[in-house]
Amino acid sequence: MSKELWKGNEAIAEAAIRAGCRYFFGYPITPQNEIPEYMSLHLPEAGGVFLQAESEVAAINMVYGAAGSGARVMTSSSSPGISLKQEGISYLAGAELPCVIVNIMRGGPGLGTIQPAQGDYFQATRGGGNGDYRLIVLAPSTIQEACDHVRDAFDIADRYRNPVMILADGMIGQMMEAVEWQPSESRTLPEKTWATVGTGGTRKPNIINSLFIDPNESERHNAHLNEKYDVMRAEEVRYEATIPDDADVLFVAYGTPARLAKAAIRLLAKEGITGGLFRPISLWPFPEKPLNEAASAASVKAVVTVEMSLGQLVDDVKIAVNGVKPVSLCGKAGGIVPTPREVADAALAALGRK
Amino acid sequence: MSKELWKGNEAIAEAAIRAGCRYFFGYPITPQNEIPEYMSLHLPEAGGVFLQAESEVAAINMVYGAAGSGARVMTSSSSPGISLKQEGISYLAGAELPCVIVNIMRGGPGLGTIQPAQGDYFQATRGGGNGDYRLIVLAPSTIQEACDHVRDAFDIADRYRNPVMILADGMIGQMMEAVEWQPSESRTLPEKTWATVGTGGTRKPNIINSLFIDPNESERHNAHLNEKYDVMRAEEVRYEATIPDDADVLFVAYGTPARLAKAAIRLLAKEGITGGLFRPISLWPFPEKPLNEAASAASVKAVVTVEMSLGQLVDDVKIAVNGVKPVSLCGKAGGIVPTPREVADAALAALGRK
Amino acid sequence: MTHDILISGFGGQGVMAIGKTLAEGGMKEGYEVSWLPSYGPEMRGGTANCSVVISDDMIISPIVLEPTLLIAMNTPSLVKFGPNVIPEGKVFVNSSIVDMAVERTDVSAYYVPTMEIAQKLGNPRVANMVMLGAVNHVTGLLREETVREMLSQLFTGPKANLVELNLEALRMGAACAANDACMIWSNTHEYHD
Amino acid sequence: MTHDILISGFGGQGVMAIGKTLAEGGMKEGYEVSWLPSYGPEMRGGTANCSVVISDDMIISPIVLEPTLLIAMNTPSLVKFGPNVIPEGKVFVNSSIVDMAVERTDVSAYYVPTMEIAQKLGNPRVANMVMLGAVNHVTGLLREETVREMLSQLFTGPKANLVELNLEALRMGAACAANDACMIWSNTHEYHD
Amino acid sequence: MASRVTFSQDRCKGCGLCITVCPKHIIFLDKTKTNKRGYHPATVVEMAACIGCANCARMCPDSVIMVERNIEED
Amino acid sequence: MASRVTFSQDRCKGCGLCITVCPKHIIFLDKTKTNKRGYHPATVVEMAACIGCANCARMCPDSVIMVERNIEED
Amino acid sequence: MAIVYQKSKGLTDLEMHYCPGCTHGVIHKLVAEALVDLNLLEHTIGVAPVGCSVFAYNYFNCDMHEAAHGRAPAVATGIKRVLPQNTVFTYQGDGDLAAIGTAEIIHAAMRGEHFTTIFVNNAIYGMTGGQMAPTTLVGQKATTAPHGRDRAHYGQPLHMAEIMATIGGAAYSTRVTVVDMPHMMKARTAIRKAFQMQMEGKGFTFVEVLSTCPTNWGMTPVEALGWVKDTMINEFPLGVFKDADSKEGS
Amino acid sequence: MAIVYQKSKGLTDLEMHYCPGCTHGVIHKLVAEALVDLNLLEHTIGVAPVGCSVFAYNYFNCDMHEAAHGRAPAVATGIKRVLPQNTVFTYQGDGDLAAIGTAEIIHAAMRGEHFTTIFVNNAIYGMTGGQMAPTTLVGQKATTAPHGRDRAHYGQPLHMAEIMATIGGAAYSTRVTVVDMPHMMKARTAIRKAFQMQMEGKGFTFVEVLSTCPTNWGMTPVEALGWVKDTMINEFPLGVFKDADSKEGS
Ligand SMILES: Cc1ncc(C[n+]2csc(CCOP(=O)(O)OP(=O)(O)O)c2C)c(N)n1
Ligand SMILES: Cc1ncc(C[n+]2csc(CCOP(=O)(O)OP(=O)(O)O)c2C)c(N)n1
Ligand code: SF4
Ligand code: SF4
Ligand code: SF4
Ligand code: SF4
Ligand code: SF4
Ligand code: SF4
Ligand SMILES: [Mg+2]
Ligand SMILES: [Mg+2]
Repeated sequence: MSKELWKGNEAIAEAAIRAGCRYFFGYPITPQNEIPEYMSLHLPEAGGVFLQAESEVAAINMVYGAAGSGARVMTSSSSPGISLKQEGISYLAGAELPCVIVNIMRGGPGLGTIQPAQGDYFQATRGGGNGDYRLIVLAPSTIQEACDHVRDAFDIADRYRNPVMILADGMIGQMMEAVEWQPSESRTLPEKTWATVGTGGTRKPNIINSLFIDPNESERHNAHLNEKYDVMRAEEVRYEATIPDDADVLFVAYGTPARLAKAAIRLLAKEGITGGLFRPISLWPFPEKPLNEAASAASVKAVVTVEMSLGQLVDDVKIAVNGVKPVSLCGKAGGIVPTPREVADAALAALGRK
Repeated sequence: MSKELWKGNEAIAEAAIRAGCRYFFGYPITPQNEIPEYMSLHLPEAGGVFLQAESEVAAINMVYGAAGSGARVMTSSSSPGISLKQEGISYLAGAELPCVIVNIMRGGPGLGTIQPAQGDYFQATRGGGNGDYRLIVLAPSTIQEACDHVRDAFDIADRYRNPVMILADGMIGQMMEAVEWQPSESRTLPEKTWATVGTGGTRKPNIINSLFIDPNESERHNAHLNEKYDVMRAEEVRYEATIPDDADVLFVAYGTPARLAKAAIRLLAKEGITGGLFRPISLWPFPEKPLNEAASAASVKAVVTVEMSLGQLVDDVKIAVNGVKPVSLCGKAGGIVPTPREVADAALAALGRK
Repeated sequence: MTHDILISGFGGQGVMAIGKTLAEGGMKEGYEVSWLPSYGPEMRGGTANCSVVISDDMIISPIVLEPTLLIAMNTPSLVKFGPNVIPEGKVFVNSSIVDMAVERTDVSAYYVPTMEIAQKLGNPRVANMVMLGAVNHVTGLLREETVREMLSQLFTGPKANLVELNLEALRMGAACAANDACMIWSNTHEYHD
Repeated sequence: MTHDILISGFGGQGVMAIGKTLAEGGMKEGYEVSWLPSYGPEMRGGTANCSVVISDDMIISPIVLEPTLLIAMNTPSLVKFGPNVIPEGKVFVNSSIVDMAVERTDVSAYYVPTMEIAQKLGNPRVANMVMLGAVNHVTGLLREETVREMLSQLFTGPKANLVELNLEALRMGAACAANDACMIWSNTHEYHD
Repeated sequence: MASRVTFSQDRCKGCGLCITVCPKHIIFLDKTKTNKRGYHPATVVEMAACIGCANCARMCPDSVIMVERNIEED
Repeated sequence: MASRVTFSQDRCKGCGLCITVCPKHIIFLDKTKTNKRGYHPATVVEMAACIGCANCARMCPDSVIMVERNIEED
Repeated sequence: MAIVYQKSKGLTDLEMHYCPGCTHGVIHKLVAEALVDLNLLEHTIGVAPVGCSVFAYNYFNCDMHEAAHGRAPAVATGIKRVLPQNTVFTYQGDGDLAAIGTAEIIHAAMRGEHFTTIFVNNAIYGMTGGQMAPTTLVGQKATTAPHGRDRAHYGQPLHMAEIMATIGGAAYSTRVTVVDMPHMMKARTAIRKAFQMQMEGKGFTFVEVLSTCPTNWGMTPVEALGWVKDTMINEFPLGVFKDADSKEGS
Repeated sequence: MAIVYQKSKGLTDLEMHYCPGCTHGVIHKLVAEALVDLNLLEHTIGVAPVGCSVFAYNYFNCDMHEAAHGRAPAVATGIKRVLPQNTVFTYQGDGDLAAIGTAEIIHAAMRGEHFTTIFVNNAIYGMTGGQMAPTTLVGQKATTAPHGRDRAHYGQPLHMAEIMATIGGAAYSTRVTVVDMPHMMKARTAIRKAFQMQMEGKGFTFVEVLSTCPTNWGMTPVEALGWVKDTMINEFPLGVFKDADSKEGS
């Protein structure tokens, strides 16, 4: 495999096509426009359909229709647009439809700014829509990883009949890096016998639905979903841990801030402090146990969460660390990327050295 | 003050009118329809304006317009409708506009069921919309309290220039209970010099806005919001704690489940077990410290979260308890209300007695 | 003392109104009260029901799953909720249209031909008041004065004459319940499948 | 070795393309590379810039805040980013339109009259290639072979003749940078306020 | 008998729409009956007069009615 | 001089829209100048010919142009 | 004896939950019968709305989606783009289609999506208890317009069939009703024509059906039929507003 | 010497961020001048959209709201219902108004909201980089329609001024342009009339203005004016489609 230079957004789109995605419904919004633009050119070449919807609301509901009819389908947007998709996402999860949703996050709240941010962590991991549902959320921190996540996302979605979200900050969408295209492992996936493609007169009608008016049925449905989520919790946890045995401080970060934490670790090394990095890759299911174990290591004196938001990831870190070590926050918002120095200083402060 | 029998939804509407709310924009959805219906009849009598919008999206944006022009304004909906309002709520928070939003929750995900549930806890407390913003979230567990919360909500909203959400399950909306109307304490509130009512040629234009395209400005704006949220964290925490000195188990619950926890405490008393109840009233800011202290009491062996959702409130409980005691969950979803027996059994299980 | 009351019937039989009158009356008598309707599309022509709790103590849950007192205004209601009544509980049956007896022996059953009695009073719409009278006789929750007060607030002006009619219905219901005969089921009404 | 390169100018000056060529070339030479554009409405007629990092180690952040090497294609770029260049850093100035000198003495400045040179080659659109040649001469990042390969992929068919033209521009830029004269600013171009 | 109209009376909601479209005015609600759902079901009082036009059946929102006709007489 | 046209040249974006509406064809982009924002600004080459119609000013999207006219001559 | 009319195979055997005399049931039958008669049922995917007809997915005997409120046209777009050979329809109420779903229906029409929309206009929100719809008549009472729709406050009803007719991608737009036999036969023809044109690839087809809501209008089912004929038709004239086949309106 | 024309007091002194020759700037001026000349500016609240004109709140010299994408008509409704005596307007692009905001504009018109909408139709999404709009012409290229808008795939452009004219609460609907002096003078008159009718309580007023986007059309500003005149006007005919004053369209 040779290396190619790809812009994040275009790489994501190309990865989707390579993963067999044949339908894309989207609406323009910065900083993710290259995804629909790439799709509009290349999806028809692959025999697929690109459609620009009249809104994000329409786009996610087109995804609902296409997914229900058995298609591999994707949509992408950025923060305010993802907010508008919340009802639709809740419906997709409720009706157990597989699809891939990409959020290239920008600063908020409201119209905010178009610069990169991570303010939608809560929305992604805890469901900005109504009810008890979960998305599998994958957070790449390089473009190579973004491609790999997209490739896997379609299979995971099909396996669980559940939407999968790729959550990346605008930096990942806008930058270019080298990519090596990895072939998909061919997972054997369940047949979509539930899809609506016409009964053909040979079976009972299939119904795509999230309504269970009888609360007992509704409770059963929720219990069923929850069992599925438990399987995901057991099988889909992903993370990267680079933690020396003598780490004084443990950084926790995903996406771009994880890269900056690595730079901060180098700065700290010069100052005689050893840092480690725990990088959750699946934000949901969150790698709760591995993080707890990492934080429990005797040498670790403090856990510092680095995020381009003002205290979102840190909630999951606190839940995982469960009081075994103090947890503090190095947060930025509004499109500003923290500098390695700021990150290092946050660690010094957490260690009481500043 | 004499007692009157009021249906929750109507009481909420009446309380809003008494609190000086003069504009209401809404859209029908069960189980909150009596709020707009009551408003349509009585708001014009009070010299106000009721308008049924074409959708929840339009309604929340009408609220944005009215609030920006200085009005006391409210909207209400139920779970899927609240999902659709997420972008608008993020804009309101971003532009710092005061308003009151009522969510009479039903079961989810998706269309779900119209029976009562609490599956929107995450959405309310952590922002289903994009970016780093917070709503003050008040959770009544009686109709009297619902009225009191609505009365206070408008003042709180004005004081902080921030949306306030009343989060109640469908049971609170649909049931009738006795209400005594309490007069408002007249808080002195800041003048709305920022409101757009026309410059009158005497001042510079006022601008209602959530866009800060320059990331430095955006960062400053977010820092400003965060400082405001810190004041709220310091001043707006509300909870009720009924915890005997010898409590073996501590229940944490809000809304209807808090009532059921009280019943469970009685059942447990018969079985020789002492239970206490910690009821967060402000779900955000969450009463983190008081709960930590309550859980730290020597007699308490286990903390049991009771919620009509499958593990949402429990996140905040875990963060607050911070590992000092084991935290477990008694959750129901989909419109089913847990029985006192189920709640009591969850406590027995947590205490290792079952 | 806590009454967990469930009232159930077809839409249009005044099920919600019986509940509200009980709850409001209870409140006026100084009790803690709650009222909770069933709601949803099943209302369309189907069965409607409401829960009323009247207690001298704080009310914990307004949902009545195991009633101490069931008012069954039609057959499906008795079939559906009869089994949930607590042992020693009371079941009031609208015997004008319910075509079956209460089979449980651990509860007390009262058969009230509400429609026939209302017919006698010349106004079929007071059937639910007849039922309320019967229930009130057995539970002793509301004083006639309290009911009169509520009715007077409800019926004013040209409708004021309805106050006495309703009170009469209440009394007739009470009288019916006072008569032991009402505890025996007899299939007097017309019902066809 | 890590080059943190910032390239800035008016929209339309080929700023993004210089960056992409550097990054892609760096990749082909076996380095780790990243490219990051500025984006947003400030692009409308305003200043555009991009960050390129080329390193023999893992790239941590693609954002270049403190460049080791700045390419200023217009005056506002030099004003805005000049002060951020690290001490000992290098500043390449498009002296065809930049009307000021680099005042800092702790950095090396190179003045490249890209437009005049491009004009000589008969095609003003290769001005950015001239700049790239100068930069490449100083950094030694890309081999001519690598650039030729990239150009051959870009220009095919009827446009194939552009490969040699661009290579010539690259060489002229390199030649310019090889001449010490390029390190002295002289106000030769026309600029009016 | 030329035609036969059959009602699934348990499914009838007593709405009376069928009555409005019967050209022979032979459909009535049977007030002497209450079906399981509490409605007085529709019925034909004089089957012999029925012309088998199926208006009633087409109009019935709940597909309560089946109409048959003697083909020979067609 | 009957009329005067003044350009805030720093604000001019060199779009040339003013040129299209001048009945006297006296507006040009000054290619010898580049303003702070990098544009060749518009200018009037023969002010005497100007009739003060203000077409140019009305058309300019950036309100670059002010037009004055000698009232006496009106 | 031969069967002249019986329950359509296009419907499942489930009893419908509609109120007595609600013409939703009648419209269901016409749709189901058209699909059976045109031999399309086995290849059809229907989309149910949020509204009283939310359970339509239980009644139509074909594959079905239940869409979010107002979004049926977007859902149908997703389906039809994946399955261009199949028959796709949406069944939507006036709150669903003419209020919250306005953008979705207009843009489906604009794109000329190859599906059919059955628009059940009963001038009210049935499901949620009689709130005002965009099609509520001026003066008509609703639970959120207790004194009747006030023109000064709420303007006049939206005429969807007419709006559809102005949009390029719409091949067929008509308004019919089912309140008596002659009207029902026209409605039947219109629905068939819509499906036929869909399968012929003509574009988007739209059939507005004036329907009753006895429950929320506060009328008996028979009175409700009368109100459609006497009052509602005056506001919403019946007819064909666009027909790509005949290239002229009515 | 007397000043014949200078920058309007209705605009702030800020330099606009629009691309060279973009007629957004011209339309801003006409709106600002109308508000000043009609003596309304001090009592006006404007609503800016999301689109290239998102920063309009910095340019108009009156109170302003910045609305979410497409929701300006809802925001304006909220404002006007609170301040019925004030002047309220929205300024919206074609993506904003004719795509994501379709429902909001149609319902504001239906209700006859007493505000004025200035609809800037440039047949493209300017702000986000030239994606297809609902008003993009068939065959016109866009970054999401790289081979040009395909009728079979996307249908034909939406004609908003015509749709508005079919809606009861709309008092005035017209389409104008600003690409040369005669057209601009008509546009000027139309905008004034719209504001006047608003203040007279006539209902909702709507002015569609054909505008240029040289940047995303890939033309010089002057070529862009020509394209409007030669091509765009053919698809979007100019004229008055509804006028409650004269009770007739054009
Ligand atoms: C997002 C959302 N908003 C509101 C509702 C509540 N809701 C259910 S049905 C309905 C209106 C239905 O009216 P209509 O479309 O006219 O159908 P009908 O019941 O009259 O047939 C509404 C508002 C919902 N389920 N989801
Ligand atoms: C909810 C949401 N979706 C999408 C966007 C991204 N966005 C910004 S402007 C715009 C389109 C603007 O086009 P138009 O309305 O035609 O205005 P123009 O720029 O052409 O003047 C879009 C899609 C957004 N900010 N918010
Ligand atoms: S088939 Fe015709 S004639 Fe016979 S009962 Fe029905 S409507 Fe009447
Ligand atoms: S139309 Fe059908 S449901 Fe109505 S009365 Fe006749 S048979 Fe019964
Ligand atoms: S005022 Fe008229 S004549 Fe004078 S320069 Fe301007 S357009 Fe030309
Ligand atoms: S129209 Fe204005 S901006 Fe354009 S060239 Fe003329 S003066 Fe300059
Ligand atoms: S509420 Fe109205 S529309 Fe709904 S089923 Fe009943 S009659 Fe029909
Ligand atoms: S992108 Fe187009 S619409 Fe936007 S400012 Fe530039 S020319 Fe105008
Ligand atoms: Mg309806
Ligand atoms: Mg546009």
